[in-house]
Amino acid sequence: MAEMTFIQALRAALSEEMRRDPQVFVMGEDVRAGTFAVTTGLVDEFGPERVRNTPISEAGFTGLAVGAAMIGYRPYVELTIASFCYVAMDMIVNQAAKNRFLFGGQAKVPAVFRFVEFSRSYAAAQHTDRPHSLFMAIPGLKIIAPTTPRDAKGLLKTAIRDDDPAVMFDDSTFWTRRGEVPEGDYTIPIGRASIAREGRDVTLVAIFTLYPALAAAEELEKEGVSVEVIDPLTLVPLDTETILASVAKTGRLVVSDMAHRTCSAASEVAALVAERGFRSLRAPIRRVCTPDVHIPYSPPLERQIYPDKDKLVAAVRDVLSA
Amino acid sequence: MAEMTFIQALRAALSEEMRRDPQVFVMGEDVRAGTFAVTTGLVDEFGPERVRNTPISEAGFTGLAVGAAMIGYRPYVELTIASFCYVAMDMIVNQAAKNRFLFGGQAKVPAVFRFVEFSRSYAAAQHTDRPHSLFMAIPGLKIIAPTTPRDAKGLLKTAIRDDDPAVMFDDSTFWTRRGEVPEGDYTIPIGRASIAREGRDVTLVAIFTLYPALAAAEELEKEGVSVEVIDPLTLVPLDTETILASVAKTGRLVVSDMAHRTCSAASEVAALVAERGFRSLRAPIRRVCTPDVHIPYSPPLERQIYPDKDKLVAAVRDVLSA
Amino acid sequence: MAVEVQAERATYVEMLRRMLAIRTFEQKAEELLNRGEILGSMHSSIGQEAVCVGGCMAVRPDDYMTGHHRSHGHPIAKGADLKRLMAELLGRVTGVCHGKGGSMHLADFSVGSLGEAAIVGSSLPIAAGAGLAIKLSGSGKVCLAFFGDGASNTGIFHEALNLASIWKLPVVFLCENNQYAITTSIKISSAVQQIAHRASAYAMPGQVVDGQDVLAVHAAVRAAADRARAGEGPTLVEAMTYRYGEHSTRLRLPLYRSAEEVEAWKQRDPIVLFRGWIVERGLATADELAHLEDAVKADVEAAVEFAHQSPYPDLDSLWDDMYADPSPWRERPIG
Amino acid sequence: MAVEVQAERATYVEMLRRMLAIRTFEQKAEELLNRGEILGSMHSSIGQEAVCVGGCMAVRPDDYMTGHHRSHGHPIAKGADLKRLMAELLGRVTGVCHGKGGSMHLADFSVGSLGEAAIVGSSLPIAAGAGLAIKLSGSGKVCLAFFGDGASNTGIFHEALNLASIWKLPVVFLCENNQYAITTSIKISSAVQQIAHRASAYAMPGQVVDGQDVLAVHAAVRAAADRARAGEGPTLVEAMTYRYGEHSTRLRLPLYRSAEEVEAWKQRDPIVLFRGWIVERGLATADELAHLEDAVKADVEAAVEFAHQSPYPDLDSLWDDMYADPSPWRERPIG
Ligand SMILES: Cc1ncc(C[n+]2csc(CCOP(=O)(O)OP(=O)(O)O)c2C)c(N)n1
Ligand SMILES: Cc1ncc(C[n+]2csc(CCOP(=O)(O)OP(=O)(O)O)c2C)c(N)n1
Ligand SMILES: [Mg+2]
Ligand SMILES: [Mg+2]
Repeated sequence: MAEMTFIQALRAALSEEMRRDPQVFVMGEDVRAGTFAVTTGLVDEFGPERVRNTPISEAGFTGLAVGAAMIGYRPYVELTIASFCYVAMDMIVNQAAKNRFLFGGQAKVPAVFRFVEFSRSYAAAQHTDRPHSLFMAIPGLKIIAPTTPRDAKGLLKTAIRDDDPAVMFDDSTFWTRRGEVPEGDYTIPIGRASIAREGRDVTLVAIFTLYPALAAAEELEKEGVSVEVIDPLTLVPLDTETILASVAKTGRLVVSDMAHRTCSAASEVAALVAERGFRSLRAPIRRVCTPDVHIPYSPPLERQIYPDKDKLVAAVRDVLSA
Repeated sequence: MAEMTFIQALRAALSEEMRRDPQVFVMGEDVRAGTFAVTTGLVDEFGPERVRNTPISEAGFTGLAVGAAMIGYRPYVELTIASFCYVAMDMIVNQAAKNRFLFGGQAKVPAVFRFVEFSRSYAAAQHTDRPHSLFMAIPGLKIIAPTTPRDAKGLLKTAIRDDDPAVMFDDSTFWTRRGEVPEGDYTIPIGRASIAREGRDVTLVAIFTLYPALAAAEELEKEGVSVEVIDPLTLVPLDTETILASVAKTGRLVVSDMAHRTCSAASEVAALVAERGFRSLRAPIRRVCTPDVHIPYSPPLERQIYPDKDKLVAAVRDVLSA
Repeated sequence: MAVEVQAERATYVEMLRRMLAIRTFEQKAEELLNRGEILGSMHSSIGQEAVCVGGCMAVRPDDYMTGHHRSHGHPIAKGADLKRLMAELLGRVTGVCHGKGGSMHLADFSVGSLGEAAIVGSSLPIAAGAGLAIKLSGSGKVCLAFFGDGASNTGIFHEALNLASIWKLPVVFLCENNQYAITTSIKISSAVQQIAHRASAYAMPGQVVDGQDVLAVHAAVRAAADRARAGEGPTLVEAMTYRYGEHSTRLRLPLYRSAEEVEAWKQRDPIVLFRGWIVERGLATADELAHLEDAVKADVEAAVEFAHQSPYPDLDSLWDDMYADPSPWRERPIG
Repeated sequence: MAVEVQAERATYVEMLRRMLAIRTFEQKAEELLNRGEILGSMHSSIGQEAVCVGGCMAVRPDDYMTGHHRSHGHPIAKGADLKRLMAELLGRVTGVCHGKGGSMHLADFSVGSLGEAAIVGSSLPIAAGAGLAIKLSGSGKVCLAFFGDGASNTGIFHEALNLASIWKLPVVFLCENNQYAITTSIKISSAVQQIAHRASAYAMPGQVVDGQDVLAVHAAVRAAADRARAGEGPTLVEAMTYRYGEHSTRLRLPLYRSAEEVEAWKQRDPIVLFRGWIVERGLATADELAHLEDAVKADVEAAVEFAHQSPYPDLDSLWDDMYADPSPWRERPIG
């Protein structure tokens, strides 16, 4: 086991995969300097042909990645801030996600697209989108959502090797988190959730909110409340079995998501449980999300609007007293 | 009351509003010829300055609409097929939806963007997206979803007069539907659902699925099952009160949506009810949606995958026997 | 010249054959549509056959090609099997895309046809991406990218051409300028009246050719492909052409082109012109050409026959091409 | 010329004052950021003041202007109140956007500043849309659109310039070519090395000017604005300039510009150049200019003071600017 940060783990995954497979290459704005941290230094080892600085043309180079992937390459595309996803969205939705299907299996699109979701970065509404649920609604994509260094490395490696297009989201507050990462080559399967903490009384599904969820569970433990924290890790395909099994055990669900509430990943989890876990439910489901308001610039304001430990604790108490 | 088709109703709304308010103008590809039906003939009355054929530049002219709206105009933007939304998405999400907020209320963006959702058009996956839930996840927009000629006319008129940006979705199968439309100027408020049919046993919330829902209700009536059909009409803001009141009465919810199931509007309604209507629920919620698969070209295949009367009948029986 | 011409006789006849195949295929498809056998929308290449064939035959069978919404002609010109194309139009499981893509998404990777994109402009970066893959692999291939005049107003056109240029990708951008995007004339949609004029904004050569002259298109694309293979980067070739029919076969739009304009273009029909050229030079007799036409007709009939005999795909096949392993989805209910 | 110059003395001094205001404001903002009082990212206009001021003062106070991510200088140049700009940077409710927009979204509609967009390129169609509104209303105004060299590689640049050209919209597209997009040199990102060269792809005039010479920028933009007002459509003006600092104040990136290059540009500092020009021509004494500088410093200090005394917005104010009637949202829980 080695200790490293979330970003170091992603960089390790990427450089190991580039070493392993010459078809893997990297594209994006300023990837050589690595303004989005993961790609820093790669150009020294792999050269400028495989680490390509692009113009500000997100749609263009995302499309190039799809084209190159369709004939055998495995591009890792650094799209930086998730708020820029919209300019590249057509290429991800109408090309990357659909081409295998449209062409009756003649093409595969093994590309990875990375988006960072900014929170507590004080960059205002045009830099703070959390659009993972928008991509969940698009069939044909796989969506990974790692939260710890270990999962980041293992999931990125899997996504790069996977023959389907994958979109990775990470929250900017994860970057400096440190954690144990297994030595050597390891991968983590796409589609399996992690039970980050076992519990008996309430299931807390934490979408990009693992850390406040664990803190909340710890605080509630002191009151004798046992919270099971589930980190989905992959949003598509979602590990419905793990979630349903947990709710079958606890009978209660709180689901939190850093995204706005409406049509969020949290809504999807809630709908899933209302449909397939209803008979186990002993209390209303509670969503704890960012409200349906744009993210304001003013730091003291921004800090108040995300799901945090206190809001999660309150929600758990709520479903216990309901 | 006059009888007209859905498209005629939209055209009447648009031309009445253009007559009423000189700030209203129309932009889009081939709007003079009116390939998307609503704008046909408008150029004869209002001239080419107010009925503007654009190049194939959806992002560009959507952005122009936002700019013009910010200084006093009320553009109606014909974006034609909803699958093209992604190329214009940045302008709707990052500009139209956010500018009022970002600029602290200095700007308003009273524009209307129309998207048609193609179904049973046999146009394959790149022309058959149903992205209304993606836009629901974006704060700052209003989203109207009319299904009948009467509602189409009234809601479009309201949306044009409204000071917020609105996105309208309509399903291509609605276009030739005829219905009564009140004479003269009338509007329908944004944010109020319609109870399309009253019932006691099951609430059926029908998102773009009003017609199969009514047919299902009729069929079930014969078996003595009384279904309440709710047509949301506005997806944002959603009329949560009407939905919750109905579930409080019936204790059962089926929610159907023409879109793919994951992170759909149906998921949102299900989550809402699991959260705030849980105590009335006597059975699991059932979603009836298009599965998470791309829309195939082959007509016999495409026809099988949408929610239809039979699937809705089966789902209602399901929740009744659960 | 005469010697060369004789030596390439077979090529010329093949060019004509493919042009005839496109026209006959399109006529048959229109017939099927009008009979209600084809239900979706469909965009015919009739009138534009010289661009399809001049372009595709100027590159090698294993080079790549991308199309767009009006692209029955492109895979045919690239050498695809008519049977599987027709089966696709008819939504059959034997279709080149197993009935999943239809008219706007014909693709036949076996002949380098990387597929069509129905979002206008969106195949341009795909073509550039193929160019990037070629460059990274050193395979020496090129990619030919068809697009329309209307597509040149999309942002993605700008991004794709700039990227192809700065990275010197082996791509030939071949604009089929038929002067209209649906009903909208290039006169009111584009600031410049020749798309090739935009090439200088990407520091690449731009050239206008007569799109009704298959040899002119062929020569320009061949030169551009040679340049691309030599590592000198992309070229923008603009072929002036015309579609005879409606934008889409099913549409009935108010008139936006004058009868004279349509007629004038029909006077320069690419097939008539090229057939004349062949006969004039003695490359084939009228008799041989009559045979050729019959053979093409028989091929198209056989394609329809093949399609008609093929089953539709069944519901379960929906998931086959969704993911490398679609099982998590397959297990879920359809409703 | 001398007479004219004397007559416009006040204008020249005002130009200098605004350039000084930008620099002093930016220096203070950087100081606040380094002290931890400003927490987001921030992009300084230091080195580029002549473009901001030459551009904005070439149009009228009630003309429109759009900015981008590097746009503290633009509203200042357009005449916005420093107090409310500084309060915005510090996230205060008295900020020009009530603390909701911050550094990348300064907007002051009272001086025609229609706001900045942080998505590169996205303010270009907004500017064209303002141009369309002007044209429809016949108000005779123009809109000035600032953008960077990097923005010229976005698809939206292409679409916006084409639309502005075909509709002859009264827009001046003013490129601040500082030759880098973050670390990426225009040499590797753009197929053409002068952005103005792209104007011909939109059939509009393109002109390169010395962006360190405020009068050169002013003259070019004035001519373009006159042309726009006369109904002749948009112009692309490219001002060659340089940012002295990092892309964003907080960033610490590996070196991508040589020390010599940075130094050479600093040798042609726009403020030093223009101050010298003013003194040379006797338009102001050194004393007067020292006074001017003191006054600007005092203004900036007063702006900071104002901001510091202002409260942060409270949670409920979040909903105020979401919708015309935000009540359905306000009633929902925050959690
Ligand atoms: C992004 C996008 N916008 C609009 C359309 C609808 N559409 C299909 S074809 C077409 C016209 C295309 O014109 P052009 O590129 O000149 O090709 P042509 O049809 O003339 O061959 C349009 C507007 C589309 N498919 N994609
Ligand atoms: C669409 C988009 N992509 C990427 C970014 C990140 N970004 C912010 S500024 C910038 C560089 C812009 O360069 P340029 O237009 O030359 O302006 P400059 O910073 O040099 O003033 C980039 C890539 C963004 N804001 N928007
Ligand atoms: Mg055309
Ligand atoms: Mg720059």
